[in-house]
Amino acid sequence: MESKLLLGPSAMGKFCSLKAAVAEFLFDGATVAFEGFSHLIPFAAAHEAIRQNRRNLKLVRMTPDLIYDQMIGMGCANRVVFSYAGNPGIGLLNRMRDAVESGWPNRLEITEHSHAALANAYVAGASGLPFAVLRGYSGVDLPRVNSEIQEIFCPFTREKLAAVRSVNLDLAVIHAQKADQAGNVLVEGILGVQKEAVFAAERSIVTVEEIVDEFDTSVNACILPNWKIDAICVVPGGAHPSYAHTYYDRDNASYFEWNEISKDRQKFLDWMKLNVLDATPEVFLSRALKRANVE
Amino acid sequence: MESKLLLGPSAMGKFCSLKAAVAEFLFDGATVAFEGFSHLIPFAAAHEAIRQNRRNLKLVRMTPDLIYDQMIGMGCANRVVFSYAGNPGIGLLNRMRDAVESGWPNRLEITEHSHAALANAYVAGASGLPFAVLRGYSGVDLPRVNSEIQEIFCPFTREKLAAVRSVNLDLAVIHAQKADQAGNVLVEGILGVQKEAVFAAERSIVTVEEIVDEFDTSVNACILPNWKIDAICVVPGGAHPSYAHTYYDRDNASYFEWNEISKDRQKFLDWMKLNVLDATPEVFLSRALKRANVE
Amino acid sequence: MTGYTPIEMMTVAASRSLAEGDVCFAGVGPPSEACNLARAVHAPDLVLIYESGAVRARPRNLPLSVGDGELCETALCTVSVPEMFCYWLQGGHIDIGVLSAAQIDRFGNINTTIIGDYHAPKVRLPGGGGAPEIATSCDRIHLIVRQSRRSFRKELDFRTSFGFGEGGLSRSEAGILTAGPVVLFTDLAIWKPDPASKELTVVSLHPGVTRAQMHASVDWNIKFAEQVEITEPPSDEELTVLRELHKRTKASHFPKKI
Amino acid sequence: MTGYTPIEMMTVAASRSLAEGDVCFAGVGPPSEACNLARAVHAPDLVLIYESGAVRARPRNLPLSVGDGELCETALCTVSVPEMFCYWLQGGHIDIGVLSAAQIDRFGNINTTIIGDYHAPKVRLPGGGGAPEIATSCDRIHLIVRQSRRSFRKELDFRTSFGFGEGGLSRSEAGILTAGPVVLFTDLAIWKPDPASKELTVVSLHPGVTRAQMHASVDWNIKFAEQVEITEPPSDEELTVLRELHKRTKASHFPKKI
Repeated sequence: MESKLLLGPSAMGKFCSLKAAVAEFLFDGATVAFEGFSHLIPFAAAHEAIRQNRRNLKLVRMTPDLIYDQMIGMGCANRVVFSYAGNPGIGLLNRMRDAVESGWPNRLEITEHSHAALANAYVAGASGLPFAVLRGYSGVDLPRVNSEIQEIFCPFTREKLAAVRSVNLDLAVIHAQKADQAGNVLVEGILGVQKEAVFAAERSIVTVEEIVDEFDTSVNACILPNWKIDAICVVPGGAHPSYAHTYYDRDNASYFEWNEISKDRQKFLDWMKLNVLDATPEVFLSRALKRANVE
Repeated sequence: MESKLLLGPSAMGKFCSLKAAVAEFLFDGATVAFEGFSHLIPFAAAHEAIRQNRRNLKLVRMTPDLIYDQMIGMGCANRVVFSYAGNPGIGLLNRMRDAVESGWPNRLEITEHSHAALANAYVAGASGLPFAVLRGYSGVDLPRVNSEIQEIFCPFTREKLAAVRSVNLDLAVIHAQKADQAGNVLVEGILGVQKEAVFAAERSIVTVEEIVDEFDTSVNACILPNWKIDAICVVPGGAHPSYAHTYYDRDNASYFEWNEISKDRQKFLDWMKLNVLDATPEVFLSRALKRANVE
Repeated sequence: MTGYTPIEMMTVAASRSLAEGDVCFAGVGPPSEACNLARAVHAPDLVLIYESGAVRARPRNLPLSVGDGELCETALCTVSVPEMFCYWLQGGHIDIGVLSAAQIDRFGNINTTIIGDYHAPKVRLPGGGGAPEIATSCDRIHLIVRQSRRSFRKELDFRTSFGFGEGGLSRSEAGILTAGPVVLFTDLAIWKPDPASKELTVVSLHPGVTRAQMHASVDWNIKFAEQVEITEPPSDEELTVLRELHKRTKASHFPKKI
Repeated sequence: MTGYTPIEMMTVAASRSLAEGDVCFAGVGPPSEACNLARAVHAPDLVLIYESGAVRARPRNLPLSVGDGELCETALCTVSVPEMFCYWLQGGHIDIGVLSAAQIDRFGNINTTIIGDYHAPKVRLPGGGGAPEIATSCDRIHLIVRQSRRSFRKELDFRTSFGFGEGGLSRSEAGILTAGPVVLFTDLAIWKPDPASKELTVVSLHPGVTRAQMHASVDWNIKFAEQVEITEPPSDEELTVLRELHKRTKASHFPKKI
């Protein structure tokens, strides 16, 4: 039984409940990224963090999306590092707006980048470098309001470029399609910056659709190795209302609905109580299936 | 016929003979990389360049391997940019040694890097940056003999790091498994720096094992898009004595034999006349099959 | 076809500017709509690149987000987001970036970040996303923005992405080597930069649009080209395809529940 | 088993230093040989990473190059070479780098670049390859080098990869935060750095090796630990597996022609 051998003693504790994983690895004040670019957004894990009432998180994410709108609205965060804070194709993030514009439920600091810069900052973090270089930010205003953007000069051509501080995380949280018995994780489809987030993090939690004996995929697939992963939690549907390529589609209707729910503080709180605080990770499967592949 | 539509007028001329491709896109004095890390080394294309008697090439390759040992010995190059000049697992590159140590058949300048630095320099070239940053070269001698390595300081932490000038190519030449009818190219297995080389180059030539109607592979496969490729030449076996994952194995015996052939100038010249100058790209298929998958 | 809306005119006009074989970086919303209309009507081989990493995506519906599953499923391949921004975009391998904006000024600089003061915002907009580097790394930029006094501003509240800066040689002086915004499509007109001053100049009015309407919807003193054309109205085919696209898209956003 | 060669002793000793679960960056030649012997004998879950991009490769034979097909075919996954060097190695995700050398000095600095002057070389060696950054990015380094006066040099002709520099705190003063060479295996002995001076010190002699042999094969004044052990000779299993590995490897290098 090769897979048993591979598992090893330390890997055994790795397969655990989402509740246990969040309790062990997500601490108040942590710098944490719940990543996933439209695809594979780890909503179930974020909801668990909300239930466990985490505070003063520094939340990093290219696209805060509904997942951080919810965490911010519930008072989990005191800073957001981001590059596009919209409800894609629909509008704004009303809870994040309320925090930035009116300090509700608490004051929220922001560190704002462009996508190119933040993606590069993740790469630098994953690569053990303190900064990244990009051909960007020329003649625009963000460098005036973000001190984590500096000028740097090419030692060969003297050309001026932008440098950004690397992303370094206490914890990366992602959702993926599959883990194998040894605790390696397969991500397929839109890959976002998930590999970079895990490599840039001290610890990582991965929720997965399922555990399989073996990945049946390309030799060049995007696989995260078991020694970079601290907890694997089986949460089918755990990316809903985002989606999991080959498992279920994006629930666009929920994204539209969110625009209404999030406009009003009380309506938002009521929704969160019903759908998050009083719920468990087990609800995600039915939510995802409800709208899966019905086109 | 969607594939016909996709082909378009400009793509039509893209499928051509290796002779025509080298004649059109490889000029004397060019900075060129024939890339492939042990795997998919474009030997057939290099032999064509030797037959067409190219001169004063600046040859870039992480591992010069037999392919550049042959080009250097035949007098094609006046500079090699590299990071590991050995016959892997066997010994040295005798023709490159002869050029560096004794100037035969001509004086050869070298620009030497570590793998990490040269890989990063390719990435920078592919990314439109003039330099790359790495945590490397600390306390060692290469920076003393290569002015394309400089110090750079992190604008945030003040840490000292190494900067290397990016690789920018006139031409990238690679071998790949498959092209589709629209002229896109699929690379699978050990990927090396082929994508980086093509993206860092003005022009590119790709030899392939075959043309297929459609790639039957992962959504995240390594695919080079048709607008980055100037010529596609079908040369089955074109990587021999290197190999093509899922087509044929590495011909290790030829690598051992080369060690003997290359030790003597006349023996080398005789071998090149028989196997390269008097040969054509068509010989590669039988060479590759001779030792394919016989274990 | 009897009628069409100004927004339909805008999308159709923008779609016509994209030609067979162009490699386009398509932002979500109007840009993606114009790109997919072009692909459906006259440029089936238009190559659409989305910042989510989808290369040569061929969605049947308009994606709601740039990371919709259909983009990946129909793509030639999907790369990681850092690879997309480093190799594909910054590497200079994209012909046209198609962008929208919340605010635009006469030099094609755009704001998608904030209304009001950055540190005490009136409205916190989504921010730059891919736009700042799309605006400087693509060979050229096509803009699509609805005209209104709120959005066509003399002074931007925040410059998110660079157009021509203060005009003239600002762009090259900022070290940017690409062409920048070569055309702007609105619901009323088509604008192009003056070759020297780089001020966006009206070159075509959509059918029925008056100069008074133009002045009323822009916060600065508009320049018109010497010869102002009248935009060709949407053809039956263009309108039919566009409306069909929207219908299919809406159906896909609200699928029947099981 | 009756006899074994000094080289076999070297490989076996090195293989024992690699433990179940270690993540190892394996250079080609003796390092890869020791890693695969360890995997075959006592550490089936040893994770072997090759600079070609193969992650957790499990070759049946010893690869001739670091890019052999068998590495990719048996790997968990294969990444691009830049990703391997940036994310996996430089990112600090590798426990042990196993390296060999043409020349080594008393502080574990190594030369694989040149014999003679760099600009007028006597012998042009292959160069650094992955070694310079393996030597500084892996948590710790295990060295495997055959002892001889030609290779164990008081002064290196060229410093390709950093060990402990001039000893003492040289390594951390150079800004390198990893441990460096924690052990050296030769065909005659096992060496470890002195905790303070960082000079490589003989801690174990292979069975039958004399101090005179040691002095004769090293170009500097060797330090011996206060208590020098005798290395446990290869077990029957270790030798059998090692020889079987070589036999299979040789057969794979010279397959029968069709």
